[in-house]
Amino acid sequence: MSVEIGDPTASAPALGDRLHPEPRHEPIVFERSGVGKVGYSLPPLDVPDVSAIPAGLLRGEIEGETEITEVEVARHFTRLSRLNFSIDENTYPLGSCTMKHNPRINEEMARLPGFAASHPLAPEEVCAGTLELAWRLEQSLKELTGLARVTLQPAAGAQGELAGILMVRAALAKAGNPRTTVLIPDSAHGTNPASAHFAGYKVKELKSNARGTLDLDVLEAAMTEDVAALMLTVPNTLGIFEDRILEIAKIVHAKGGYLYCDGANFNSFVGIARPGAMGIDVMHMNLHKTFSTPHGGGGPGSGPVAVTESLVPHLPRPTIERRDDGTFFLDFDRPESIGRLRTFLGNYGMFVRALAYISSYGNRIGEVARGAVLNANYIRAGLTGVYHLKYDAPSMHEVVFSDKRQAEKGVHNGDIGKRLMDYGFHPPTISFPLIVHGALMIEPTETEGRSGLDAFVAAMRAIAREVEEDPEIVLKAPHTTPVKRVDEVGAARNLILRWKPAGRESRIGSRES
Amino acid sequence: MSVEIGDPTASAPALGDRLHPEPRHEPIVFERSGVGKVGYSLPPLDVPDVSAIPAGLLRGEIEGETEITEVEVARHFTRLSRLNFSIDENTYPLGSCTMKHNPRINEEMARLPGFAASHPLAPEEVCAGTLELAWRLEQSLKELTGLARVTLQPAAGAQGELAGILMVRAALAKAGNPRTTVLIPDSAHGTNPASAHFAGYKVKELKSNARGTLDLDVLEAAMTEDVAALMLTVPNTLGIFEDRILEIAKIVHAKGGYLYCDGANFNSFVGIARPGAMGIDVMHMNLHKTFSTPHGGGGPGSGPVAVTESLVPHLPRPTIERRDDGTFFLDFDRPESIGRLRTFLGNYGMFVRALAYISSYGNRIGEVARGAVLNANYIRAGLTGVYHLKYDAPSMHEVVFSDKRQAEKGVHNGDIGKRLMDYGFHPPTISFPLIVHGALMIEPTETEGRSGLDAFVAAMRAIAREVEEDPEIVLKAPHTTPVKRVDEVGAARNLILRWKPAGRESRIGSRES
Amino acid sequence: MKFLPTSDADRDAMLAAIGVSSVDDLFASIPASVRQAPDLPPPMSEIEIRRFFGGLSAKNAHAKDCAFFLGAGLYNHYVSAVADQMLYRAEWLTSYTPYQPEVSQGTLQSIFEFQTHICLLTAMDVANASLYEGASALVEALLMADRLVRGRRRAVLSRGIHPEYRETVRTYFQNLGLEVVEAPLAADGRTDVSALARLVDETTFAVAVQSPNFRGAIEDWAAISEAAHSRGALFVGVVAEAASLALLTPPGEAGADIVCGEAQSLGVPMHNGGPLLGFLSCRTAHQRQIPGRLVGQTADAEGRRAFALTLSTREQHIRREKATSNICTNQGLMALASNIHMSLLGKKGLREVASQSHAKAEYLKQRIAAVPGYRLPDSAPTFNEFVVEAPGPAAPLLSRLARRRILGGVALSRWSREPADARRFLVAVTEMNTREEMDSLAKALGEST
Amino acid sequence: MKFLPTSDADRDAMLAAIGVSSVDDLFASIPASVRQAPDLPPPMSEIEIRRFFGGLSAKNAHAKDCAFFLGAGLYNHYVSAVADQMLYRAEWLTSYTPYQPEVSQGTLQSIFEFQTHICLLTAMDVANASLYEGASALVEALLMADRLVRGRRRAVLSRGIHPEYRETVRTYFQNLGLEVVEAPLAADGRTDVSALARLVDETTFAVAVQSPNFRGAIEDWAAISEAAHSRGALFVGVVAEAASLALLTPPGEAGADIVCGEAQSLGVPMHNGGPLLGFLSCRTAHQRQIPGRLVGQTADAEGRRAFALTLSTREQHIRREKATSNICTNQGLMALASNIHMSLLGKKGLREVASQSHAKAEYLKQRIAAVPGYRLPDSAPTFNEFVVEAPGPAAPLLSRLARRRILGGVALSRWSREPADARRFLVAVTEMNTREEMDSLAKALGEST
Ligand SMILES: Cc1ncc(COP(=O)(O)O)c(C=O)c1O
Ligand SMILES: Cc1ncc(COP(=O)(O)O)c(C=O)c1O
Repeated sequence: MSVEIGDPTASAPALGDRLHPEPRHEPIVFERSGVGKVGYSLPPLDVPDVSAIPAGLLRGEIEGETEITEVEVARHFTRLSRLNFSIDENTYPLGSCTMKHNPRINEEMARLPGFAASHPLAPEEVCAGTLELAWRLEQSLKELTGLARVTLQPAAGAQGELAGILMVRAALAKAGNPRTTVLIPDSAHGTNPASAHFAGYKVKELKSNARGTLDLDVLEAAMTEDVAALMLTVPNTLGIFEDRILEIAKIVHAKGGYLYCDGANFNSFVGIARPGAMGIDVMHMNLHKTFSTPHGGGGPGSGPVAVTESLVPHLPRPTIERRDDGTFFLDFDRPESIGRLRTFLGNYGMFVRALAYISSYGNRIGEVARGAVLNANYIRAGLTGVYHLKYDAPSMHEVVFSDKRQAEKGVHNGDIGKRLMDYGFHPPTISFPLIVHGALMIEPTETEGRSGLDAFVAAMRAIAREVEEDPEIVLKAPHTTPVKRVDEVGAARNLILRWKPAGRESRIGSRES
Repeated sequence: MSVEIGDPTASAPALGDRLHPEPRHEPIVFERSGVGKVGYSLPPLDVPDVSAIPAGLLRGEIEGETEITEVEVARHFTRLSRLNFSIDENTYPLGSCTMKHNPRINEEMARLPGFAASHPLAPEEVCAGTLELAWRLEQSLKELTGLARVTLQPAAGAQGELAGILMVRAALAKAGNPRTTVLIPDSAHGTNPASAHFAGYKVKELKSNARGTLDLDVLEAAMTEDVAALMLTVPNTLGIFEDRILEIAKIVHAKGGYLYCDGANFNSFVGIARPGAMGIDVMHMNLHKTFSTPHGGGGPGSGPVAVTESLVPHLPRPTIERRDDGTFFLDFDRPESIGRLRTFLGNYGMFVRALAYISSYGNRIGEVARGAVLNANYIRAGLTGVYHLKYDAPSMHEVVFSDKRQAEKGVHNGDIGKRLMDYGFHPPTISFPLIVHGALMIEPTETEGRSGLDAFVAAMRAIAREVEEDPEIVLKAPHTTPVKRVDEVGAARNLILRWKPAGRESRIGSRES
Repeated sequence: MKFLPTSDADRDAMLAAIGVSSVDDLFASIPASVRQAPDLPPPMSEIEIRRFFGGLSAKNAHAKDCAFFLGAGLYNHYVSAVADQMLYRAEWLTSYTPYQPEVSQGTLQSIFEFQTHICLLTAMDVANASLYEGASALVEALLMADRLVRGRRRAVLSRGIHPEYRETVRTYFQNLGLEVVEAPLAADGRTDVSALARLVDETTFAVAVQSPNFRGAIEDWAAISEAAHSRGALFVGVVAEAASLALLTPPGEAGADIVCGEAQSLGVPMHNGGPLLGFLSCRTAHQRQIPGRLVGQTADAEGRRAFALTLSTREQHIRREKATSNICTNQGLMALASNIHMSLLGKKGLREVASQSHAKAEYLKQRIAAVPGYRLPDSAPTFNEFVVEAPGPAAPLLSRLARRRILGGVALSRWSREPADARRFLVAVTEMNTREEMDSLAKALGEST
Repeated sequence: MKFLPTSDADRDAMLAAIGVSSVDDLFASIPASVRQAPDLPPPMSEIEIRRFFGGLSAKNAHAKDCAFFLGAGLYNHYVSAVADQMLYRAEWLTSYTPYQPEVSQGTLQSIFEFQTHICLLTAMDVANASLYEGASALVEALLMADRLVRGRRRAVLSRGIHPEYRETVRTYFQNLGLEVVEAPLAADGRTDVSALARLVDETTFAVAVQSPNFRGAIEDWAAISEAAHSRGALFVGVVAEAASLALLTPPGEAGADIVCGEAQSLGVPMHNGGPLLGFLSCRTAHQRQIPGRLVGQTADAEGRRAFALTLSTREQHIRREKATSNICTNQGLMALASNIHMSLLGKKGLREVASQSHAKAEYLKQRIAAVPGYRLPDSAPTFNEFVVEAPGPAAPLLSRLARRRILGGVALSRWSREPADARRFLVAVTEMNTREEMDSLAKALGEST
C-alpha cells in the first residue's frame, strides 16, 4: 500500500519518478499498524477468566506492537517476498552454498501432521514413526559416508563442526591428553576456526600450496603430538579435491591425530566415494546443501555428524537405537557422551525432507555429484580466458575465478556480482575463500540445465566486455533491482537495528555507549 | 532461464537494453523442452505389463509434448506468476468482480483430504461429512436470502442464471404457458441476456431512467402476460440500489411474472437485507464474489441459486436432504426438476471455502456489506469533481465514473486504467456497464483499508492532472509493467491460438477457411 | 473483524469525508421493511473452523485412506506436489480473468500453453481456455455444432455417453427446439454403430460418442466418424477419462470436428466432484464459433511477444444474447493445474500414466473374473474402467466394502433401472492403485458373495 | 532423473566443450580405491514417497488427533493459515542468507521487523536475527556475558532452567575453562533467591534464571537482578515459553542485561522438536558483542530506505576464531514465520493468547487437584504449565493415557533421578486446549489411579 501518497490532497509525484510513481519500497509492518485493527480471533474463553498471577509480575500492554488485519499481513509479506531473488527465479550460483532445486514433495512430507504436529517428549509407544524415520536417515548417511554412526542433533554445519571436534577432544582426553591445537588450511570457511576455538583449541593455519591444495610438507611439519585434528574441507573451498587425501590421513593418524572433514561440499562426491574409506574420522554434512533442504533465507539447516568407530562412545546424547523386535528407542545412557548441543533431537523437519530427497534418488544418488561436477566444469570451460583462474587444478562442484583482470580497470568482484543481477542472476560468492583475492566462487549445482549455464556464461562474458568498453555500467550496477546499490558501510556507521516510531529513530544510533 | 542469450558466443545485448539486458519474457513451456529430459517418476509397474487394446485403437507418441524436469517446471511457473497482478499485491478495484481478500484458512480447509480426495459417488454412509457441509451451506444461504431453498449445483454465476430462468420456465409451463420474453435493463451484465437466450427466451431490453435505475413506466408498459421474468441486478451494475424494488416486484407479480435477481452484487447488502422480503423469487449468488472464494485467474466459481417456494419442485436434481435421524442423503426423485446442469454436486471445493467464510463472520456478516458500501462512497467522495459521474444516485458497493472530461483531451478510460498500473493498482472495469460511455467502474470491496483507498484516490487524481499537463504519459502507459501496452487488435487479426514449433507459427493464422 | 481493515477511527474520518453521520445512512435506499439481521451463529475463529471442518472431513472415506476404485467420470490420478503448491501462489490464486494483459501475462501465457496441450492430446487445431466440466462442455459442443450446421435440429447421442452428460444435454436442449435421440449399445458394451448410423439423417447436425465410454469400452472412432460425415453431420468426440488420450487414438486423428469433455484426470484433484475442468477443441475452420475464452499470441508496444484474450466478439459481454455461450467465469485455476501437470509429465509421463492404468485394470479384471459368482458382462476392450456383475445387488455390497475401507466401485443402479444393472458396478483403476489393493478388493468380493 | 535437467545430448555437448570424454574423467582426482556405489534402495517416485512417509506419519500421536498437554519447552500454540501458506512462497523458502541486499530486501526487512518484535516483547534495545534454539541461545548469551565481564569464570544457573539447556551449557563450557554452579529451587517451585545470592561472588560473570521456569513457576526477576548486579555480574533472563512475554513482566523491565531463549511459541509449529527459533536480545551498550546476524537500516544509492546485514566484523566469516560465535546458518524461515505471527496477532492477540493459556491452565489445575490421589506439589504462581504428582509412577500412567489419545504430560523422570520426581509430570495448557479436553484428562487420571 503506497502510504507515501496516501493523502488525497497530495500533489503529483516528482519529475524523476514520473514514469514510475509507485513507491518501490514496502512500509515496515509497524507502519501499517492502526489503532483498533485486529487480524486474528481466538475461540471465546470456555473457562472462568481467572488470573492467579500477582500484579507485580504482570506487564502492561506491549507498547508499539502492531494492530493490523489479515489482508494487510497477507499483502505485506507477499509484497516483501517479491523483493527477493530465489532459486525458483533463476540460477543462484552462490559458491559453497549449494543452491540446488528444493523438491516440493519434501515440503509436503515435512508438513504431515505426524511430523509437524508431533512432540518428541510423547511416550515412546506413540513416537514409532518419528523414531523410525530418524533411524533410517542415520542408516542412509552411514551408507553414504562409510562411517560407523551419525548424530542428527546439530542444528547446522557450524554446530556439527563443534560437535565433531568435541568428540575428538573427548576421545583424546580419554586417551590421556586432549592436546592443544587444530590445524586448518588457509582456504577454510570461517566456521572451522571458530568452531575449533569454541571447542577450546588453538588454531594453526596451514598455507595452501600453488595448486590450492594442502602442502604435505607443511602438514608434516605442523602435525605434532600436540595437534588434535586437521580440519580439512573435501573438496576444498576452491572446489579442488585433495588428491593426496590418503597420504594426508596417514600423516595425521601417524601422530595420533584425527582427520576432520568439513562436508559442506559433499555434494560433489556423494554416492561416488566414501569419506570413511579416505581415512576421514569425523565429518559433518549440511542437509541444507547436499540434501536439498531449503535455505529459507538463512536457515533452518541441519548438520549431522558421521564418526568412525572410536568416536561412537562420545556421540551427543541421546542416540536413536533399534531393538531386535524392530521397535525404536532413545538411548540416554551414554556415560562417555559429550552431552547435548541443543534441545530435543535436532531440526527434525529437515530430517524428513532429507530422507525424502535421499529416497527420491536412492542408489542413483551419485548422479547428483556427477551433474554438479559436470556443470561446474562446463562453466569453467566457458569462462577460462575471460576471468582469471588463480588455481587451475581440476575443479569438482565449483570453480573460483577472480577479478584480477577486471581490477586493472577498477572493477572488482563485488561490482561484477551486482551487474549479474541485471542479467537476471544471483552473484557468486565473493567474500571467500580468502586466499583468492577478488574471488568469484561459482557453484552452479546439478539442477541447472545447459541452457541456464550457457546464459550465465554469456552474461559473465558480456560483463567482461562491458568492463572493457563501458566500466561505468558495471560500477553503477545494479540498475534493475528493487533497490539500487545499498550503502552497507552506512548501515554499520549509523546503527539502526530496530524500528522505532517516527522521530525516535535518530536517537538509536547515538544511544550506544 | 534466458535462452535468448543462451549461446556462450553471443554478443553483448543491444544498446537499448544495456541497463536491463535480461529478456523480460519467459519462454513458452514447450520452448524449455529438451529431448530425453524427464520431470516425473511413477512407481515401477507391479503387475504384468499387458495391453489388451487392439493396435488400431492406439496412438503414437504425443508429438510436440514436453520433455522437461521438475526444476524447470517450478521455475517456469514461478516466473510466470510474477507477471501477474493479484489482490495480495494491491487494491484490485475491478467493478462488479468483488476482488476482496481471500482468507487463507479457506484454502486450508478445502484441502482437507476428506473434501479434496473424496468422491461424490462413494456410498452414502461414508459421505456423511461432505453431505452435511453442503446442507449447512444451503441453510446459511437460505437464511441470508430469505428464500425457501438453494441449489448449489451451478458452476458459476452464468450457469446459475440459466438454472434460475429454467426453473421459472418450468413453473410457467406447468401453469400452462412458458411465455416468450424476459425483460432485462440496459445496464445488465452480458450474461443475463445470454442466459435468457439459452433458456429459450426472447430478450427485451429496458431503458434505464435518468437516475440509472429502472423506470417504472417503462416496466409497466413492457410487463405483459408474455413476459416470463424480469432479470434485475440488485444493486444494479451502476452500484445503485433499485429503491422502488417493492413496486417493481408488485408490477411483475401482477402480470404473473417472476422477479429474477442477479445476485453478483449481493456483497453490498448481505446480512443487512433479505432478497426474499423484497419480492425477489429467484436469485443466483457468486460464491467467488460475495463469499470470497478466490478467482484463480478466471475461475473456478460457484453460482448457487436461491428460490421461492413455488419454484422448489423445479430445482436441479439431486437435492441434499436431511433425515429426521440427522443423516443426509441425495434426493434424485424429483419428477418436476429441470434436471441437471452438470455432473455431480457442483464446485464442491468452493462450498467448503464459502462455508468457512460465512462461519468466520457468522451473525456479523453484515459488516461485509457495511464496509463495502463505506469504501465505495469514500472513493466517490474523493473523485467527485475530478471524474465525471453520469448518475449521481446514491452508491452502494461500487461507483461508476466516466472519462467524459479526459476524453476531451483524447484520453479514454482504457488509457486511465493502463496508467493506474504505473501507480501500482489494477484498473477498474472499463468494458461495461454499456450505458455509461467510457465507464470507470470502481469496486474497492470491504477489505481495502483507508490508507489504500487514499492512495488509490490520490493516484486517480494525479492521473487526472497528468491528462491536463502531459497527456502523452497517460496515452503511452503503462511504463512499468512486465510488458508494455499489448496489441489486442493484432491478436484478433492474426490468430495464433497455440504454440507450434518455430517456423510453423506463421501458417496458423492463414489456415482459417 | 479480522478481515476488515477499517478501524473505528478510520471509519469516522471516512464518514466525515463522505458527509454522512453513520454507515446506516448509506443504506437509505434499501426499504426498512426488508432489512433484517441474519440468524446465524457467532463468528468462528480459525481454531474453531479447523476443529469443525476437520471433524466433517474426518467423516468421509477418501482416496488417501481407502483402497480406491471409484471413477464414472471422476478419477484418482496422480497430482504432483509442485502443481499442488504452485496453486497457493497469490499471483495465480487471487487474480481475476486476464482482461488487462499488461498485468496478466502469467495467466495468459499459461492458458496459451494449456490450449496447446489440449490440441496436442486431442489432435485438434484450436482449444479454448476451459469450460466448467464435461457435461456442460458436451452441451457447448453440441450448440456449437448446431450453429455450424444450419437448419438441422437433431443430435444423435450414444448411450455410451456418461448418463449425467446426457441428462445435462436434455436440460439445456429442452427449450431450444433441439432434439436428442440416443443410439443403443451393443452386447459387447460399445455403441451399436449400425444402429447409430440408421438414426443419423439429414436432420442430424451432430453425432456424439464418448470413448472410453461410460462402461469403459473403447469405441471405434473411425466407424462413427464415417456414420456422421456420410450424412453431413458433425462428429463430436467426447472424452470423460482424459488420461486415455495419451494412449488411445485421439478423436482428431479419426476425423472429429469437435472434441470435448472432462480433463480432471490431467492434474486436478477429485474435490468431491468439483471444481473440475471442461475442455473443448475444434478445427481452425470452426474457431469463430467456439464458446468460452481464447488466448492468442500478439506483441507489446516494443514488439516483444505477449498474449491477450482474443475473439471476444463471440462472448456475452459484447454479443449478449447472440453470444456463442453465456459462460463468463470458467475454470482458470484448474486449467493452470492441468498445464503444470501436463508440462511436468509431458510426452513420456502422460503415456506411462495411461499404460500403467490400463495394465493394472487388466490385472484386476482377471482377478475379479476369477472370483466365483462374479463376471465381466462386456467383452469390448477397455482402458482403465469396466463393468462387474455381482451375484447379488451391487449397492449394498459396495456399502459393506466401504465399511472395510474399500471403495470398490460405483453401482450402475444409480442411473439405470434395468434389472441386470442392479447387480452391476463400475470399477476404475489408475496408476495410484497397488497390486495389494487390487488383491484386497478381489478377496473382499470373494468373501461377500 | 526428474531433478536433473541435463539430457544425454546436453551432457555429451558439455563434455565436448570441457574437452573430456566422460563424466568419470572429471573425478580423476578421487583415488579409485575409495570409490564405491552406495547400497541404497532404488529411487522412489512421489507416489511411493507419499505412501511411505504417510505410513510413518500415521504411526505418531500428534496435536491434531489427541488431547494434547505436552510442553517442557515446546508448546502447541496457534499458528495461522496465512503464516503457514506464506512459507510456501519460493521467494522466502529457496533464497539464501541475504548477503546481497539489492536482491534480498524481502528477507532483510522481515528480519528487521523480527528484531523489533523481539525487542518489544523482551523490553530490550537490540535483538539478533535468530539463533538455533533455546539451549544454544543460552550458551551464546553466557559466552557473550563472559566477553563483557572480563576476568570472571563462573556462571550461576538456576535449577529452574530447562535441564536440556543446562546440559547444553555444560557441553559447551567443558573445555573453555568456564565454571557452572547451579542454584537450588525452593519448596514452592521457584528459585531459592537467597541461596542463589550466596553463590554469586566476584568470580561470577553471569546469573541466569528462566521464567516461567521448568516447573512452570513464575520467577521474581527483580530479586534476581538485584542478586546479580550487586556483585557486578550480568543478569541473563531466560525464556522458554515466549508466549508468556505478552503477559508477564519482561526481563528487560527488571534490569536484564541479556535476554535469550526459545521463541517457538510465537508462530512456529512443534516440528517434533525442530526447527525451532532461538532468540537473543541485549542492551545497546553491549550490541557489538552480540552473536549471530544483525540487520540494520540504511539507504540505497538513490536515498531510499533499504536494509543490509551489518556489524559482520563480529562474525566468523571475517573474524574466524575470534568471532563472537561460530554460528552461520541460523533459523531464517522460522524468524519469518514468527514475524508474520507476531505481526498478525499484534498487541492484542499476543496478550489474549497468553491470558487464555493461563486461565485454562488454572482451570485444569483445579480439576486435577480435585482428583483423589493427585496433588500439585508447587505453590508458586504459574503461567501455563505446572507439576502434577500422581499416586504412582508417572511414565507408565502417561503411556496408558497416550493409548487413549490423551497426551497428558511429560514425566519428570526423564531428567531427574529424585524418587519424588518419579511420580511427577509436567502438564502444559495453551489457547488450543478446550474445556472438554481438560475434563477428559482429569477424568482419565481419576480412572487410572
Ligand atoms: C565450507 C563450509 N563450511 C561450513 C559452513 C557452515 O555451515 P552452516 O552455515 O550450516 O553452519 C558452510 C556454509 O556456510 C560452508 O560453506
Ligand atoms: C453483474 C454480473 N452478473 C453475472 C456475472 C457472471 O458470473 P460468472 O462470471 O460467475 O458466470 C458477473 C460476473 O462476471 C457479473 O458481474
